[in-house]
Amino acid sequence: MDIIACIKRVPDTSEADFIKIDPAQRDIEKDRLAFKINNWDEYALEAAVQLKEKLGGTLTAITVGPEDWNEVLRRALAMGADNAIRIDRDVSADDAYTVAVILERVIQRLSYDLVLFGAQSEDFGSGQLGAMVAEMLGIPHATLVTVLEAEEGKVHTQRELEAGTLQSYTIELPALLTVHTGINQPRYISLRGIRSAMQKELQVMALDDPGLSPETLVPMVKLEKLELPPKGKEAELIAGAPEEAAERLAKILKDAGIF
Amino acid sequence: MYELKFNEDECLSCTTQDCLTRCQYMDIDRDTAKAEILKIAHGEDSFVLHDCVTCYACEEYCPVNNHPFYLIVEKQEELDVPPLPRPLIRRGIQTGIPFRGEPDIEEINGQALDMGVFSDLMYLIQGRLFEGLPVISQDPRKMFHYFCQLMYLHYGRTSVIKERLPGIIQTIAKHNVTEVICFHDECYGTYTSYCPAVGIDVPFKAVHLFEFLYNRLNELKDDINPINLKVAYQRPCSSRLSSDKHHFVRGIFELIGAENVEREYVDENALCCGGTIQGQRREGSRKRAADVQKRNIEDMKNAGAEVCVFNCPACYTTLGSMVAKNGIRPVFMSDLCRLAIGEKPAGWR
Amino acid sequence: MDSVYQALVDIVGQEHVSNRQEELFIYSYDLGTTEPHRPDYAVIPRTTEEIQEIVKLANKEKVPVVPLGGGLSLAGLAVPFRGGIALDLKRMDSILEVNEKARYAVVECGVSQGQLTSYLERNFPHLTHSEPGAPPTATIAGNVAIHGQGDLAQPYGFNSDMVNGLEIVLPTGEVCKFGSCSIGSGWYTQHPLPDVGLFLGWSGTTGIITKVSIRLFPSKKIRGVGQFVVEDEELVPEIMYKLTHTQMTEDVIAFSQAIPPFASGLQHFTINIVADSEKELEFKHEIVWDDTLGEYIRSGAGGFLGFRSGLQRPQVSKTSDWRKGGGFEYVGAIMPVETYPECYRRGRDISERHDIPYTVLGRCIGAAHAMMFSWTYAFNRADPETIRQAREALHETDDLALELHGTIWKPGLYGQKLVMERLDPNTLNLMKKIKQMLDPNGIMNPGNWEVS
Amino acid sequence: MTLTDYKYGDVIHRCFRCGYCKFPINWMDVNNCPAYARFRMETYSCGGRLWLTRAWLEGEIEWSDHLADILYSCTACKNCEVKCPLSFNIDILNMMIAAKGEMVERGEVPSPVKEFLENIQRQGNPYGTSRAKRGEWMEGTGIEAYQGQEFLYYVGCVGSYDTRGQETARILGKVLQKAGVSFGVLGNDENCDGNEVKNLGEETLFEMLAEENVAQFQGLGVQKIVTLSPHSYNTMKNDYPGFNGEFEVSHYTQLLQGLIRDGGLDVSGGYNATVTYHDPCFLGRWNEEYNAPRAVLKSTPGVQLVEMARNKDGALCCGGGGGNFYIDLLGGSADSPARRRVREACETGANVLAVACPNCLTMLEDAVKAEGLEDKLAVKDIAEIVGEACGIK
Repeated sequence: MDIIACIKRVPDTSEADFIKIDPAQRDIEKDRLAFKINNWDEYALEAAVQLKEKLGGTLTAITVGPEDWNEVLRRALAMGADNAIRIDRDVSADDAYTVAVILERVIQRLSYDLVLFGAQSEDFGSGQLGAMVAEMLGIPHATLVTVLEAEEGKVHTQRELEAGTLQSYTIELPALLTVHTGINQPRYISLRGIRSAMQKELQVMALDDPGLSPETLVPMVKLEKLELPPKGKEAELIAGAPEEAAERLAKILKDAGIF
Repeated sequence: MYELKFNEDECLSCTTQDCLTRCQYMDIDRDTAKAEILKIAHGEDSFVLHDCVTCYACEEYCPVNNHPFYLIVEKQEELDVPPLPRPLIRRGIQTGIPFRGEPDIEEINGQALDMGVFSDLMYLIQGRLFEGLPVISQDPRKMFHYFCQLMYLHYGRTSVIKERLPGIIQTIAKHNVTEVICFHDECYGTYTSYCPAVGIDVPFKAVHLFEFLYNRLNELKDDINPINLKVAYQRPCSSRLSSDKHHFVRGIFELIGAENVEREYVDENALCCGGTIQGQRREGSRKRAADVQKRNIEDMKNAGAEVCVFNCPACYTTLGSMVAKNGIRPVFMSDLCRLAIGEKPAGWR
Repeated sequence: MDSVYQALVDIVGQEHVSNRQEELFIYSYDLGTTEPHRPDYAVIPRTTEEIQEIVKLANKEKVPVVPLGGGLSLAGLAVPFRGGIALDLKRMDSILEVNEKARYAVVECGVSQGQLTSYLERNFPHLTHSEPGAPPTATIAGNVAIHGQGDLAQPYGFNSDMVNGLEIVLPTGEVCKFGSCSIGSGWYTQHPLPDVGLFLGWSGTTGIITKVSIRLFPSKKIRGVGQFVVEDEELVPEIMYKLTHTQMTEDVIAFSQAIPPFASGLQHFTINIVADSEKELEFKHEIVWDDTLGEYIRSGAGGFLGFRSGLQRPQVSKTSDWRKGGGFEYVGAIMPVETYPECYRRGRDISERHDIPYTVLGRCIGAAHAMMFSWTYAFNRADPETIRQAREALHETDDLALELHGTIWKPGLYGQKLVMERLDPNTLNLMKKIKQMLDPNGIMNPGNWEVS
Repeated sequence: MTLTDYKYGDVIHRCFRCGYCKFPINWMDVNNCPAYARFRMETYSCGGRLWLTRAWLEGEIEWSDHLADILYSCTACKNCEVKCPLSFNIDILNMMIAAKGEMVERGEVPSPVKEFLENIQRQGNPYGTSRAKRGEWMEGTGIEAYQGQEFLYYVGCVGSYDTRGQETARILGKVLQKAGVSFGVLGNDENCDGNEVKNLGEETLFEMLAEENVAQFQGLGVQKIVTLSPHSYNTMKNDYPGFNGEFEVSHYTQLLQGLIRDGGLDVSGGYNATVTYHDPCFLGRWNEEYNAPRAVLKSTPGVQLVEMARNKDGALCCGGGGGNFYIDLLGGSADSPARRRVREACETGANVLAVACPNCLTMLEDAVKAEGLEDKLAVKDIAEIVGEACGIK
């Protein structure tokens, strides 16, 4: 089975107090941040690697981004991807549609049975990209997949809905799935693994390789402004002896109608 | 084969008969001494062969270096007067058999310290005194390839020494060592006294550990802080084979500021640790050994010794805990020296 | 869901049951040459009540129960031959009582030898118990259950002779007490009530010991070991006889081994002597070394190797490294002391035929009433051929022990079969009836002492 | 990897499982292996882990989450190595680390271990908190950045990020200031020391950290290092020389011992308490420094030092080694080593449990809360005790 996994690089924003909006109000300040692979994409990659280990075939990892995004591809190679492709473009101002157009162009030239995306991204979180690409490619898709098993020509999947409801589908290949966290336990990539992935070849495409030009890429939505939420009322630090503090907390919760 | 160089005429013309008259364990007058040593030389039985505690001291007492002790041991074997019971002799002889493979030979091309059969005492040769010194026989599994064999003098078995020693010397020589500093002075005595006495070639120069320590301490003189301890030295039997090096004991004590206590059983009058005596075949050996040990320790105590300094690991094993029980701290000479240069002795207890 | 597993979880809690491959793997192995068999569950109970519940469950579900303490028998006595529950008792580790004046200790079944030793040293330095040569992780209860012996065997006999009382969970789940404790009179004696001693020597097939009262003995201030050596093995029985006559020794052992070379072909004795003062010690030295053994020294047949104060527990586990292979097993047999020379010679033959450096040892029990003689065979865990050799040698040695009119101690399955073949038919029949009565479902450590 | 490729393939079978590895100072019980004390299944003993590792490499058992948890429950406390009577004991911990290393290379580690290592890769600390916050602990202390002072004060991850660790790091800084020690810190430029990374089997990452740290220290001209954590002390003293990093490394208790002895630090303010001292593994068993912390305590007026039954090389690990202060495979039970340890400390009658390691500090303080012993026992770092004795609040 030939699999394609599309992945992206995101800032590690686990500390909210570290996020600052840049002066142009289109992006956050990134110079003090560390970067990593998008959380959902890691699960997608792991799912792809597990399928490959079980069924054979190839795994190609693709990303659209500038040069420092190579690091997520190295990671994919270390995890077990055979090929890695980066389409060189600064995507900071792109919407999901724009990126979908690029990916569709690249993917349709490759041979594949299954395309995997993370269900959404940690930074912009639109959750649209996989579905758009599937539509453009004209193949069936399922989103928020939490169980994935494959056999000849088809995959069995489960989607997780609100309140833990599960939907099961069998989908004919080729198909595209967006993968939810919890589908697996992504493996650890050792530094040695990453270092040996540095030796592997990484294909970089210019936009015109698949016959695109910046002019043809017109976003459907345009970001107007990025801002931090207004500061809420100040938090109350409950002081005092444990008994008093507990009483106070109970009262707050009661008053708020929580119980 | 190898033959002991013993000259009967020297004994005939000897006026002191110090070899036997000065013996600490047998009461022998001069006439008897002469008669008995000649009997022994002629291959006749003598009570001396039976009563000898094999303390090596007569090698030192003999004014003309005629090897009375080596002679006694040779004759004990020849006349089948074993000083020890048979199983102890067999056990001893078997102890020296290497059984854990061949040693790795590392070429030294110079000076080296030879641990002999005391590879498990490597902790005693740490610190600045021994810094940079190559060491042979470091592996306890291989140490019997470096066993000088002289212990068999206590067993009445010079034949074993003569049989095995040339091979041992060869092994050491393979390291290409020019100067062998002997960790144990029994090795030193082997190469400088026994080998010449029986005509075994030694292709290297043996160096006494105390001479080495003395010289090193002189090099480190500026770092020495006087230890100001009252020490008694437990002189081992093997040191009787290198009495010319015995003065280094005092030399070292002076350098490190140790007070060598005035005592009866000192220098030529030193007492055996008793380790060999207690197992001897003769009636009352266990008590005899206990008595020697008691007198020795009482003497140290009376002299006010705070520390008992050891040269020989066997003495240490036999007497160490006994002196400790009597409030005297047992310590190896090298460790005492380390104390003086501000290092922590490894075996201090 | 596995209902037995769930029931076990309900009894002891999730963390104290496992049916995962890791625990099943570990509890399938003995440390000796016995082939492994996987249990279905590993369980680590904390209380007698939990054990009762487990046993009742096992009866209901017809699942075997295999109790183990330190798991150090080496004879495969805790290998779950028919699967079931491996019941690791080491969490039952309380020392319940030390009665100083009546000199006994009551301990739970998981208390280790070392734990009691250390406890006594810290709290009752003038009391001691008979420590077996096993690693100190071996348990008191496991040791008495197999009729073990320790370093007080010479004056006081088998450790199982030192039992003052027992608490047992029967194979059907009831708790029984034996000895004075059974009438609520304290744990000071096993006698004189009607003899229902059905639990020692049965290798856990008649019940699970949960508590044991063990006798303690005076511990003198000075305890040390002297060594004596002879060349002629024929002298060993008479020396043991003479030494026991002195009544001044605590442990008398003779041994011989191929490696290190000094010990080869010689018979070494280690003789423990204890005293409260130097005066007492010297008196005993005189009696033992000078008066009793002096004749051998003077004739040149025996040699005194000195005496050292302080008892060092033998580190038996080092035996496992003789072949750099992590394994050894021995046949221990209770033998007449007079058979020592032949035990030594024939044992040496067996070892040499199987290409294993020989190691034999005889520990005097009582006033030379018998000795525990052991033939030890080291093997390399990573080399199946050496395991096979050792197993063969062990089987031959089991045969030898019986041929020399000995009784195999804690026999494995092979030895049990040999013993049962020779056992008085009426006795064998009684054993069968007892087992059927106590353990109607045959759940207790099946495979062991199975009378056909 | 098969057994033949495994570095210890020719020795791992030599463990007999006699159980000496479980002993404390003598044979008083079999609970001095923290993982075994916690779980009491033979699988969790050192011998059990060695046998399982061999079985895994031989293909007798499969890798599983449980197997990974068992191996990673080893805290690298070195009790086994010190107690094992056999000649290969020097390698038994290495055997464990090499087995973890194999899991790391296969990517099959428990998820908290993955998190731990990825956080270090990304942020240079196990918590995943930003590198840019590493120096926050020192705000307002007046502690200088390192620029050629006599000592580099290396704080480490726990001292830099853990609230309780930060308090200790600050107090130690103030104590050093008070004693007039010339020292500086690296602040945000400090990186993980790698000690736990090594013990978790991530050898390459450890090498990278060691190389980077050595290069950084050398670039700054560092010659002497004093560490807050025994973990840092251990790796800098014993591992860094292998990366050409020869520094004079001391643990802060060693430095304080000298300062107090030579009169450089006035502790006459005293500290009135009955104190028992918990030996951290990486100061004690790993480096045999049992004396300095005790000497510091003894020279503090008012301190009455009492020993727990398990002390020095028989001390029970707090359960925080081998990354377990973060990955926490040993928590959650009254049998957790930290809780066993604080109960033992209480039995001595001490009202203060002194530690010399920020990992132990957090582990044991949490355990005191879990055991409900807050009224009886306070956990204090020796730096805090000395701090109080020399008048620092």
